[in-house]
Amino acid sequence: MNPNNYLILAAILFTIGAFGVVIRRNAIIVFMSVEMMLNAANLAFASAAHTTGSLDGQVIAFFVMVVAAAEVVVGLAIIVTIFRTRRSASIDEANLLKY
Amino acid sequence: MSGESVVFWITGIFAVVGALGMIVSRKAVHSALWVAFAMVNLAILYFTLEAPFLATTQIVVYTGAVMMLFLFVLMIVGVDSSDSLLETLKGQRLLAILFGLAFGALLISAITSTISVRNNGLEVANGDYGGNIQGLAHLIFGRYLLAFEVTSALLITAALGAMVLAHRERWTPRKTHIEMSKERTFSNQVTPLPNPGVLARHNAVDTPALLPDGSPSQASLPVQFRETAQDSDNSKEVTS
Amino acid sequence: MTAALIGLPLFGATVLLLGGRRTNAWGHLFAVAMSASAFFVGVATFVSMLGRSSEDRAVHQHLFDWIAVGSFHVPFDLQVDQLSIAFVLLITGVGTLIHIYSIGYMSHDENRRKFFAYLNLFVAAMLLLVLANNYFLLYVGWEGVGLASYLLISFWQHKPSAAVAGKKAFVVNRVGDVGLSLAVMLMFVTFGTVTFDGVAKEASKGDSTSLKLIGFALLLAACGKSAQFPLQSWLLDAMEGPTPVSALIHAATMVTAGVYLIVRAHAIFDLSETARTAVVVIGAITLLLGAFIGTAKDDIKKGLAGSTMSQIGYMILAAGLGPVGYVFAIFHLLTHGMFKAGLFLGAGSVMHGVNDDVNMRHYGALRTAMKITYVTFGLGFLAIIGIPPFAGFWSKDEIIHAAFGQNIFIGLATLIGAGVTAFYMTRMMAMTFFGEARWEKGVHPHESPLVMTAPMMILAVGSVFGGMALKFLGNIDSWLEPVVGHANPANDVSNTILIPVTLAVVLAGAGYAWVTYGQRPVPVVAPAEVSLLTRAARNDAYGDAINEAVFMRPGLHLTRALVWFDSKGIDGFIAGLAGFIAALSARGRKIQNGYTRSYALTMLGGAALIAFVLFLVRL
Amino acid sequence: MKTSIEYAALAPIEILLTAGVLSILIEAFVPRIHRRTLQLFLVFGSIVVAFGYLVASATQILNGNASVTGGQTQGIRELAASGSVAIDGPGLFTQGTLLIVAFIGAMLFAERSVDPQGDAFAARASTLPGSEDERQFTAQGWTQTEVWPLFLFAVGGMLLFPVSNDLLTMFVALEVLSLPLYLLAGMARRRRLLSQEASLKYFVLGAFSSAFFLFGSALIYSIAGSVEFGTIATALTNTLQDPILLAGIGLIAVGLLFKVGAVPFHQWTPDVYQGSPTPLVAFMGAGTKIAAFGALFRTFYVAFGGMRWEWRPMMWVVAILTMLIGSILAVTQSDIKRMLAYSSVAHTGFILIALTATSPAGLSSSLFYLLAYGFTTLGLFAVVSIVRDSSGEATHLSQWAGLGKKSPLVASTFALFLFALAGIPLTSGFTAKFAVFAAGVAGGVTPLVIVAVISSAIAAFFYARVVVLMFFTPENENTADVVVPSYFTKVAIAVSATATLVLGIAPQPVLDAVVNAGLFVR
Repeated sequence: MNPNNYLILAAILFTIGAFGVVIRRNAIIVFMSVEMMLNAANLAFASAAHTTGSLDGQVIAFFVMVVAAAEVVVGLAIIVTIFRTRRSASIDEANLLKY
Repeated sequence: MSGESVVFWITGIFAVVGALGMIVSRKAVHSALWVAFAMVNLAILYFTLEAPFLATTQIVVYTGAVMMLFLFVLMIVGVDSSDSLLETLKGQRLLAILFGLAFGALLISAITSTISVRNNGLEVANGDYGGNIQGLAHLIFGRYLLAFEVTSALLITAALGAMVLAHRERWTPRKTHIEMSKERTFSNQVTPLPNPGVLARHNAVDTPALLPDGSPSQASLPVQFRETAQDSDNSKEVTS
Repeated sequence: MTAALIGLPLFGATVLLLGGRRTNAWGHLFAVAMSASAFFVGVATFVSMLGRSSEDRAVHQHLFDWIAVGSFHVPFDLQVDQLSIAFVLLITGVGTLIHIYSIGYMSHDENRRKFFAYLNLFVAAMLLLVLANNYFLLYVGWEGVGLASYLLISFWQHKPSAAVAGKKAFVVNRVGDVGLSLAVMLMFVTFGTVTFDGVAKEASKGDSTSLKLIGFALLLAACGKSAQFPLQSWLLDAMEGPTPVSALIHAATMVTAGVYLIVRAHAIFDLSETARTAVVVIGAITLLLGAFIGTAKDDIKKGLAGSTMSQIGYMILAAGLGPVGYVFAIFHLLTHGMFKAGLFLGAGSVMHGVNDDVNMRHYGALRTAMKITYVTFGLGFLAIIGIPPFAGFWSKDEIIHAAFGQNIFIGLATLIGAGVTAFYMTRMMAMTFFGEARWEKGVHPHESPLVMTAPMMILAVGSVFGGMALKFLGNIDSWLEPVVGHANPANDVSNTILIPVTLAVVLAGAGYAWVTYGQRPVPVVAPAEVSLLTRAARNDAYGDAINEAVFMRPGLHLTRALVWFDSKGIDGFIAGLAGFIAALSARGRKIQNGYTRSYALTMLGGAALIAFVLFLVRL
Repeated sequence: MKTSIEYAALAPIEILLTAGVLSILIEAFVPRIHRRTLQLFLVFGSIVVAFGYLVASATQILNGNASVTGGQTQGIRELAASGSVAIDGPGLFTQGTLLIVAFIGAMLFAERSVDPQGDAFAARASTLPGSEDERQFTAQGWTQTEVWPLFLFAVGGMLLFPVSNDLLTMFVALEVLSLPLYLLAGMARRRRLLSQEASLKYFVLGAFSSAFFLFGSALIYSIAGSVEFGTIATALTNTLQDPILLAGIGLIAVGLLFKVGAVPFHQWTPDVYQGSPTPLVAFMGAGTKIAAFGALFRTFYVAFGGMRWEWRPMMWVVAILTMLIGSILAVTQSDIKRMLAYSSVAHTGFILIALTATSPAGLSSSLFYLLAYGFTTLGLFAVVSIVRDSSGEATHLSQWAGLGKKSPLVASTFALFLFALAGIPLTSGFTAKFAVFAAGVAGGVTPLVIVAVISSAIAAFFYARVVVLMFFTPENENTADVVVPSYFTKVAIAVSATATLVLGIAPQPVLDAVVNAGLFVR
């Protein structure tokens, strides 16, 4: 099988994730979409590790998981803070700063 | 079709379905479940890519920990709140589709028009240190040791950030048990407060209990959830 | 020695600005002392220069290497040569006189100390401009005088018009500055150096397109600073500043920086016919435009400002003539510096006497009330319209002569300009000092104190003898020749015919003005409203009506059209450009709509764009 | 495989990160009243020690006398930590700049005299805005000393970012520097809703952009088989230069251009600058830009240098958009922090010219530019933080009318910084701009320089507008007051102003230093 297929799958997932960030209003789903993009990158790394015959890609995927976990914690903490003040998890409601 | 291809096409399609499910679900919980579904499928793909340890970690860390964290937060912000999928920003959806397609098409065309992709496999790399996990260990604690060390700063930051934003400290001394019981005795209600969700449609912490006459009881909620939007919905549904 | 020239006034400005209110008591005297000592250093430099042969007169002083990155090297070096020293003497000489004058003029202003600090700052920056040995450092001085001018125009910031005028000057000047910075960069690319000597040496190696481009960029810069068409609009508004400022900056020195720049960059213009032609055309347009504006203004300072534009037009035109004109451009610049400063100070003195009224229709018959002002102003008047043997005659005549040598139309333009100049200056003279008194109620004109009249007297001496001194005593053409080169105009029209013709035109203009404004009463309000027109007619019924119909109306319409064109057309373009950018900005900021998702969408689009551009390259 | 981390070479980074950990321990174990003092000692001490160490080792390396790593030596430039980190002239210079910025930034963080309630950060970030809790904590004078460990981690990340020599280390460094900033952005004491919104926007968009960076790295890795810059560079010149590499370069560019605030990835800047606590904006605005440009230059010069003909047109487009949109949109802003944010976008465009020039002069001039810009930004926001009214900082432009009358010294200093941004001669901005433009012209991107000159002319307009407002507009009842700050802010402003002047009048020593800093190690 053409190893490019994995990369194409990764690209599709990445694009869907980016699309999700752009069209969903719920901040938590937006974060999930970002996670999906990171997962797509991980898939690309794992498949590239396989094709290039080096383990670096797999190692990087681990690092990405760590980073993603830390990012999620920070992001969710921010969301909870905002939720507590505004009683809404909609990302569109944070709209005071503009122009 | 080789076994690898079969696995790829099945799990690959499932992963895409999971991702699409995430962005079209009205309820955040459903989205989360779709994401978990997609991630499990990715984990299977990792097995075919000779990354068993990564696959295991994917399930344990991502589906196990990260998605659970999402679910916890969903509990806080209202588990059954569902979004309208109606777009409120003018032109946003149209442009999103346009840019998304353009971006995806460019990315995929770049990948497909690349021919120099090798397919070396990992036997050699794994063989160097006597196995996949050993090889990973050598890289993490060798070549990437610095990055590994620096990620600790990341984790500390995350923990600290969560503490700073979410941990509430007290500015008055904590009430002693005696004070509390005195207070309770002199208040209107000596009996225990109702639990949230009693007799109500849901049992989430922010759903008030219904009193025998069907009216919601604010007293059943934790202080920070009183007077939220959800109770009125709930009472309406039940009482009408 | 050279560094001291700049250092002294800079020191003065620093002390006054940092010293704050503590220096209120003696600040103005200190500033005068600094300016005067700079003048003495200038004179000393000049004297030592006289002692050397013409090749050795240029002195360089290396201060330090300012910027050196790779092949780009800019020294912080000063140079005094025959051209610079002429400017140094003008700047410090006239500058000191105006400092002295300001002691009296600004004596009631509570911010007098700040005013003197700015004046000192201006003198320092202007000296840096003319003493730099490279275009880069010149640019520093250029920006410095711009800053000082800006501060001084809006000095009376409590008047909104002054603040607006300052802003306008700033914006229009920025357009010119773009020209200078482009020119400097182009020079660096083309010649690999930005020093005057280096550029002059390498100029012949440049291809004609680069030379043309550099020439145009320099011209744009000159237009901005010297208020030449199409960037002239700020100068009239700049009259909102205190009168000494108008005299020093907006008449005698700063506005002539454009002329200096073109003459300094003669190596470029020598080699580019096209660029030179552009300079001449701009000069000719401005000299006519300025003169016509001068005829329509009732505000004495604005009238003089139009005249300044026009006279600088003469200089720019002369500079565009090439080696036949460089010397005369500088010659006229120097004489103009003296008589125009004198005229402005005279105007200031008049305003001082009539409670700061600038409307000439409220003057009249001041010759008895203000004798010294009358005489000094009159001498300046004779100088500017070019009556021999006063200063203006010598320099303007040379320019007219050289212009005829170039092209008959250019020559005619200078000739007409001379006539119009005579008209509006006579009108100004007549309306101010002759006729009947049309003073406002409660105005008691009185002569200004000696501290103000003394500088006027000294400048009047310059207006009388300056031209002769420079021509016969100073031999200005041979003095400047080693720096800018000089050639005698190859002329079909000889001076023996030209001088009488010019004088005739001048006298005709002056005579017409005298008949119109000196012989009959001047309405107190501009004759646009019908009731006043009839009142004017009642006084001198028949002749006046003809006069109105035949001469006044068309003339009035023409000038009005020109003024309209000036304020709406050209000014409108600049304002329109600013408005366009503001509109673009107002429209564009709506994209920043505050929605995070929308920002993410822009990023996604940007990513697609970047990828697209990258692939485009591969196709 | 030999596992080695050359602690000596990485000392500045290690010192800051260790200080961060110690700072956490202080939070955990030291009684509340002693925390601030200890934290300040720790922060300033660690920055000073790191800087001293940096200067010492930089002198050694630049003189070619010693090898601090003892590792892979290439001339006077070296790789450390198994190739994760590059120790070379530009990297050390950037680190030095960052430490200076961090020091001044820390002084602004430490300021607690300008706000009667305490410092610029919320008494407790976890309290609800406007709640009884918030009032009580504020009244009791609590301060959130947790900002210090966050600050130290951010500085540590910034120090690592520009010297990372592989995409993974760079990604980790990017996150280490960003996460604390996301958090700090939401912790303002006043206008907390705006602050939290800024934090959310910064976070969402930042995470979005780093996902792009990561996917780009994956694509590059899929061809090069490594994420190390040297290997990537070799692979780029050896292989077929596939389209996939172009896609990878593009996506990595998205991540890095986001951090420097280039159009069309700039939209977070105005919102975040306006909403975040001002000391943070000063530190972040200067520090992030410096660190991210360091990383951008290293990535595009070292790893992708071989493909510069492919990526230069893309940078052209970005640079032009950045300069024009930054300066045009600034014209109609009415909030001073927002206006400065757009101005920072325009400045990003100017530095991108140096990047696009792809020459040693481009590199050295941008190093100078970043240093000059860092001082100016710190100074500007330091002044913004002391111009206040009863409700906090007075950021609306109308409140600055007549400030020159009220407080001539502060207004003049602010004007000086604005002049530097506008590039008026004898300020650092002029020298910096000219060096960059000259490098651009010499590097064959003259049209970009012309666009830059035009946009600086536009930009001069709105800088002048503020100056006019301060000096030539009468005071009114809205005019803000200037609060007398403690020595922290006073010294910060004085140092920034001095540096702005010195770099304009006698920039030669620094110019020599950036030229001597030489090139990146490969």
